[in-house]
Amino acid sequence: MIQFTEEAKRRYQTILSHYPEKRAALLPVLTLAQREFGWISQEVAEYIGGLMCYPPSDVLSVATFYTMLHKKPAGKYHIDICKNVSCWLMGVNPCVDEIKRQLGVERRDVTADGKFSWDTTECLGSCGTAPAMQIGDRYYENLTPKSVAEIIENLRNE
Amino acid sequence: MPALPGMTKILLANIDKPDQASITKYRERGGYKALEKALAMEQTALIDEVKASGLRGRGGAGFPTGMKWSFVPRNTNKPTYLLCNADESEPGTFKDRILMERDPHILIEGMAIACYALNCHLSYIYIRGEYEFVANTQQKALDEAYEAKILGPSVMGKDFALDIFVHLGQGAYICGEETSLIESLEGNRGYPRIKPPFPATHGFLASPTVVNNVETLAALPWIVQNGAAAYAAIGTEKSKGTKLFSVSGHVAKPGVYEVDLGYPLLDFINNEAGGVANGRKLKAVIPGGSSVPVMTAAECEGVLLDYESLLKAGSMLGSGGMIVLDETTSMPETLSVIADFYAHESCGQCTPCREGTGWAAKILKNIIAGEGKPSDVDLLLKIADMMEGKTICPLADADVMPIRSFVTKFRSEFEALCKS
Amino acid sequence: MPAGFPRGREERSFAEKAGRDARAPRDTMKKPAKVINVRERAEGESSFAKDIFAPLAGMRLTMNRMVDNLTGKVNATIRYPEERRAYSDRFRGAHILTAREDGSPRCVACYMCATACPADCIYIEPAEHPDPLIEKYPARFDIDMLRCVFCGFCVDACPEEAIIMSRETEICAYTREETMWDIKRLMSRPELPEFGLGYRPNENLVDSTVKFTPKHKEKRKLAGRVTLKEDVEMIPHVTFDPTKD
Amino acid sequence: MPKFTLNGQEIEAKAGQTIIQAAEDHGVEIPHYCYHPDLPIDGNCRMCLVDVEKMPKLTPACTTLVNEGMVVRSENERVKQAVRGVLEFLLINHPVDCPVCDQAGECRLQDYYMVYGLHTSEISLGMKVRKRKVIDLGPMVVLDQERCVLCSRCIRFFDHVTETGEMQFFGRGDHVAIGTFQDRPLDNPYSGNVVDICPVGALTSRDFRFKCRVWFLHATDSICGGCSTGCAVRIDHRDGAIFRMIPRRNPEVNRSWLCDEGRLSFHELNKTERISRPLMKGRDGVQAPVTWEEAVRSIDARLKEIRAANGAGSILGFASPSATNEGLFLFKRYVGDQLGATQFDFRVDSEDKNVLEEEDQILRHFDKHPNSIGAIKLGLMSKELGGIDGAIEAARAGQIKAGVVIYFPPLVRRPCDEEVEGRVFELIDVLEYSVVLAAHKSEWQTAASVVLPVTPWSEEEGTYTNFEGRVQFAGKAIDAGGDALAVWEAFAMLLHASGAESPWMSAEDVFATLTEHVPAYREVTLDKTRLPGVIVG
Repeated sequence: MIQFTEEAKRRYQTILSHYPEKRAALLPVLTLAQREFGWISQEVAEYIGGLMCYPPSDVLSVATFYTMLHKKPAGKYHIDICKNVSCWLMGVNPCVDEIKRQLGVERRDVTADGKFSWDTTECLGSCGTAPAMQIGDRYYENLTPKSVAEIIENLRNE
Repeated sequence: MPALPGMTKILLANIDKPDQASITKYRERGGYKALEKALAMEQTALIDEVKASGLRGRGGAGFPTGMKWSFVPRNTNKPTYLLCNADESEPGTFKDRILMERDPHILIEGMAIACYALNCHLSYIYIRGEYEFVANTQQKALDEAYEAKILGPSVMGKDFALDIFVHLGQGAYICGEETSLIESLEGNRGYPRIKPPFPATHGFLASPTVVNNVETLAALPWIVQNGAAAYAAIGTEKSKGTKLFSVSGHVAKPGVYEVDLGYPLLDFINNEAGGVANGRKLKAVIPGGSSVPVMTAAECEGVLLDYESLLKAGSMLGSGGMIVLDETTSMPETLSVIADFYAHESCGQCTPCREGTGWAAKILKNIIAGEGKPSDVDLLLKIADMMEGKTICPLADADVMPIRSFVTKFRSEFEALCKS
Repeated sequence: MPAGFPRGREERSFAEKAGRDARAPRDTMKKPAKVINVRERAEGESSFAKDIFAPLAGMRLTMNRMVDNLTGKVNATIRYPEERRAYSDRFRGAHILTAREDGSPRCVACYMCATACPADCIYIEPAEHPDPLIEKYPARFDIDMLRCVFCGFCVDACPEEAIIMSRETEICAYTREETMWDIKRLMSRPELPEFGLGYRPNENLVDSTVKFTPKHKEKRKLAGRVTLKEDVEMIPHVTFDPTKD
Repeated sequence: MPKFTLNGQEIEAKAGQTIIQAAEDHGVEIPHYCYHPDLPIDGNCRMCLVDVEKMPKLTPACTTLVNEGMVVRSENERVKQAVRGVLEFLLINHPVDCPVCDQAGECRLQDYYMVYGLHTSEISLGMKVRKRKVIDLGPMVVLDQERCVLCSRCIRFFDHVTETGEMQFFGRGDHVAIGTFQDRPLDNPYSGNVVDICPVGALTSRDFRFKCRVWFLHATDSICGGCSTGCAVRIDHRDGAIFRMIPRRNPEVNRSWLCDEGRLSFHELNKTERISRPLMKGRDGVQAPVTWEEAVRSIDARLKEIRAANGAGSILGFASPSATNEGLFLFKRYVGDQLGATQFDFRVDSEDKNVLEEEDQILRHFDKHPNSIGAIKLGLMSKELGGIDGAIEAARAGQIKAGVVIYFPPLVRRPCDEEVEGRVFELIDVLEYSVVLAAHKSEWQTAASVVLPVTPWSEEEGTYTNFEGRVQFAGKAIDAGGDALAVWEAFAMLLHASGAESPWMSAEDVFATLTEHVPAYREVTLDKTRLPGVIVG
């Protein structure tokens, strides 16, 4: 049976305090849960449902609506690379191929060492500095296949 | 960003100054003066001021802000909410990000003014999940503001309580639509609501709610400070004030620029944005984010950057996310990328959008793969007709506009692909 | 009265009753009829030579026929049952239930045939199929061949090409029970090579899956002999692959 | 009362009505999937788009309130075009597997396609979005995600009617699918309703699955015999066999719903063997088949003997709260008026107490007999006896010698039924002479002097009076096998045998006589007992 850590429980309480109604806190709580457990498994959905007194189907339904909540395990570093207009115009496809070559897994799959997973995403809002990708809460912009390789290399060695 | 002569700097005035994000520097440069002034004013007077300024929603729809505010019923027993729409997901748009990243306090000040005008004591900034780092900057700024007693139980010592919280989205373009944003904020799937009832009366938790774009709110301090007349003096007679344009694609100097509304489109591309990159020729421009009709180079001639002029030219100002396409670009592929985006972001609530966006995207994929039938080109237009104006929210229409404009204006390219 | 509905008798004009065009001018009716005297004409045309040779001309045809028959140039009768007439490709004989590639019936027990059947001679008992993509199959599918009127409606109604017809006509049995054909009987048809396929609206689909190959060259071609490959008893078809997504 | 124009005709709508409701009231059907009269409005299917003057876009009729002077068109070319478009969208990813779909024949997709669509599909098979098929959701429901049009009726049902929220949307865009968490079974006493409200073949009944194609079925309007709520139902039957029971809409009783127990209650009728012929104990004390005439004549004679010997007070009339009002009325007529008996009751359990007790807030009542109130109103509950136990006591004490007993076991079985039947057996056993009217062979009849085969619910027409005193008419769906007669027929024969006039040719006649003689029913006519029924004082 999974559980929030004490720290997370405290965080959960503060989140609740921000909203006039409990339901409104569901999305932030799911975000917190993802940070805690890595991804929103059915187990997690059930736990959150129990915590907030909503049916698990309800929680999972919300989770499946938002693309940033992973519905399957993700790597320690999850790479989201933008494939939208501006990034595509500035040549993102070679970078995507480079990522695939570097990690050797298809999108949404996790590398053997569990360190990486990647996915293409829609506009990240850095069209001016396209192509761009996001790892964790960090943006990497003006990508080239070369820079992509370097970034992944650095993360590997961390 | 380089400040260019002849253009009023309202939002980006201090954007490049060193650590503008800190409250001390922000105050040194005249920050929170407007809020003080506003708090001294009558709430209704404040709304009239905004009305007089002719400020229009900068999120895309361009609805007059003052009017939007005046719809909010006064003295109801329900609380009023102000929601700041920072769910900036329109492809080609990244203006709000710059503001929140570099000058977060201008937004806080703007929100505080709006909240005071609307007599609202609880407000949220709905920031898209990808902008987590931006949200952190914004949060830091908020904490500073709380420390400085600018937010909290009494705003700047006045008897007016205000709390502002940051709410992170988790990746859904549709949540940029106001009712969908409200649903999402309530912790549901981001399904747009059917209007009426409008958010102004039944919004967040069925209470009166105003949803404003970051850029709109950020313009408020200047308006309050320098007066509506000064703001109205800028721009054209229907489109007043300045607008942020975020230029991307095949231009030499992509980035965010602030220009007076009514600035010539081509001059803007050629001068401010440094012209088309690598000396190539201009093929087309998507002036206001991916969901507005594309304009051919010829159509851009003599078009001004304001709501009316662009509408007359068959396109829209939208969110000001300008995407420039040079001669080498393949229009079918560009459209396919755009269509994929809408298929991916359709919420799936109502039928025409759910099925139509996906179908169109698949057909375009086929065409690009060279497996398209000649009839597919017309089928695309048919799907566009079937989708348009039949849905709850404008997302389907946002998909229809590029499809129709691309296919009609660059039909030969599509047909060429279909033949092979 | 709906449009196009014939008017009642009493409403018809005299001219119409007489089968004439009511709008035709009167004088065309007044025209005197031309009188032909047949006797005169016959006398004019006849001659002695004609009277002599006409019968001989007749005899010639008879003789030719006799010679042809004696030499076996044409044979009006055939040696049934060793030989059979060629029935039309759309002949409606005994039914065939077609099969999937794995040999299971292609029928999904949708009851369309039973619904269309005017003789009410089809009895179906559906069951749950383990494969969710097939979902439903007939646990029982009986046709009462004595009740069947061979109208072919079942074939028309079938959305799956699961039931088609053969050219088989000889459905004879010693007991009534034998004339109740069940799935097995309807699907595996050793006598099919003898008769060949009959009515099947979607011919190209069905035929594309069947091979017609003569067993061996016969010296004298028997009339209307259709031979199927001996092992072709059931008509396979390819199921749609759902994994393509 | 706003007036508005619909397709050129002036229509008066009720205040607060939407266009679709007003149109429905005036017989204009606007195509729809997500709209349902008993569910909150969602407006997601976009089928009900109509053309309203002074509105730039087409607007959904299910969400738009009728305004005074509104001019609405639901049949012009613009609307038809839109509806055709939406329909085509709904069908592009539909697996058109009607041959194996139980909904075929009553499917909204099929219906509207024949009216509006008739287009040739332009999507290539490879493009179709595939989803999961044949997902088992418990004892009542089978889910097929591919056939779903995502109208969210089922989701709204579980959210707002049962308020359990088992079903939800999952995913986004054209991959949205409905389902339960981890395919958990719907363990919910009302889950069967989602099968009815599903406009397409996405949710089909586990019980009815593959049993019969719907176009072979004949429908009979009836009232559920499962409990004292008296939900309006439609019995679908073919060749003398009931295949399914689905609710009819009665806004004043069951809205559009029916509980699963009631839905499956008809199976109870075929679980045990029927009594095909009247049985009578010979001198050897063995029950042997006789004709109705013989049976009736000897019953009447025997009862009269007993009355002569020990007075009318020694005859007990024990009714069944599952019999129709007509049956009970003639029962009272014969045993009471004709034989002069005073001892009546029907309580095998504490029906009179829990007839009003709700098992849940939605439909079900604890009293599993459809006509307890009817029995009470006909004066079949005597204070001094106080139920079957009192009757047994009286019989033991020898005050009661003979009894006429009707008993139908409840269609919705309860654990206590075994024991109840034990009591009935005891009563019959202690009686010196007992006439039993029953439908099914069972242990408790073995001691009876005479057993008369009568028809149970669904095999005779008549009226039932539900917990709130609402009289409702239930039709006859199928014929009873053997010599079984309706209860009222049996007593009509007995009355005839005992010399009283019995002019009744049908349950209708009996009901007419009933309304004359029972004050409570004076105002009621048979037409009034059809939907929504009429409440009697």
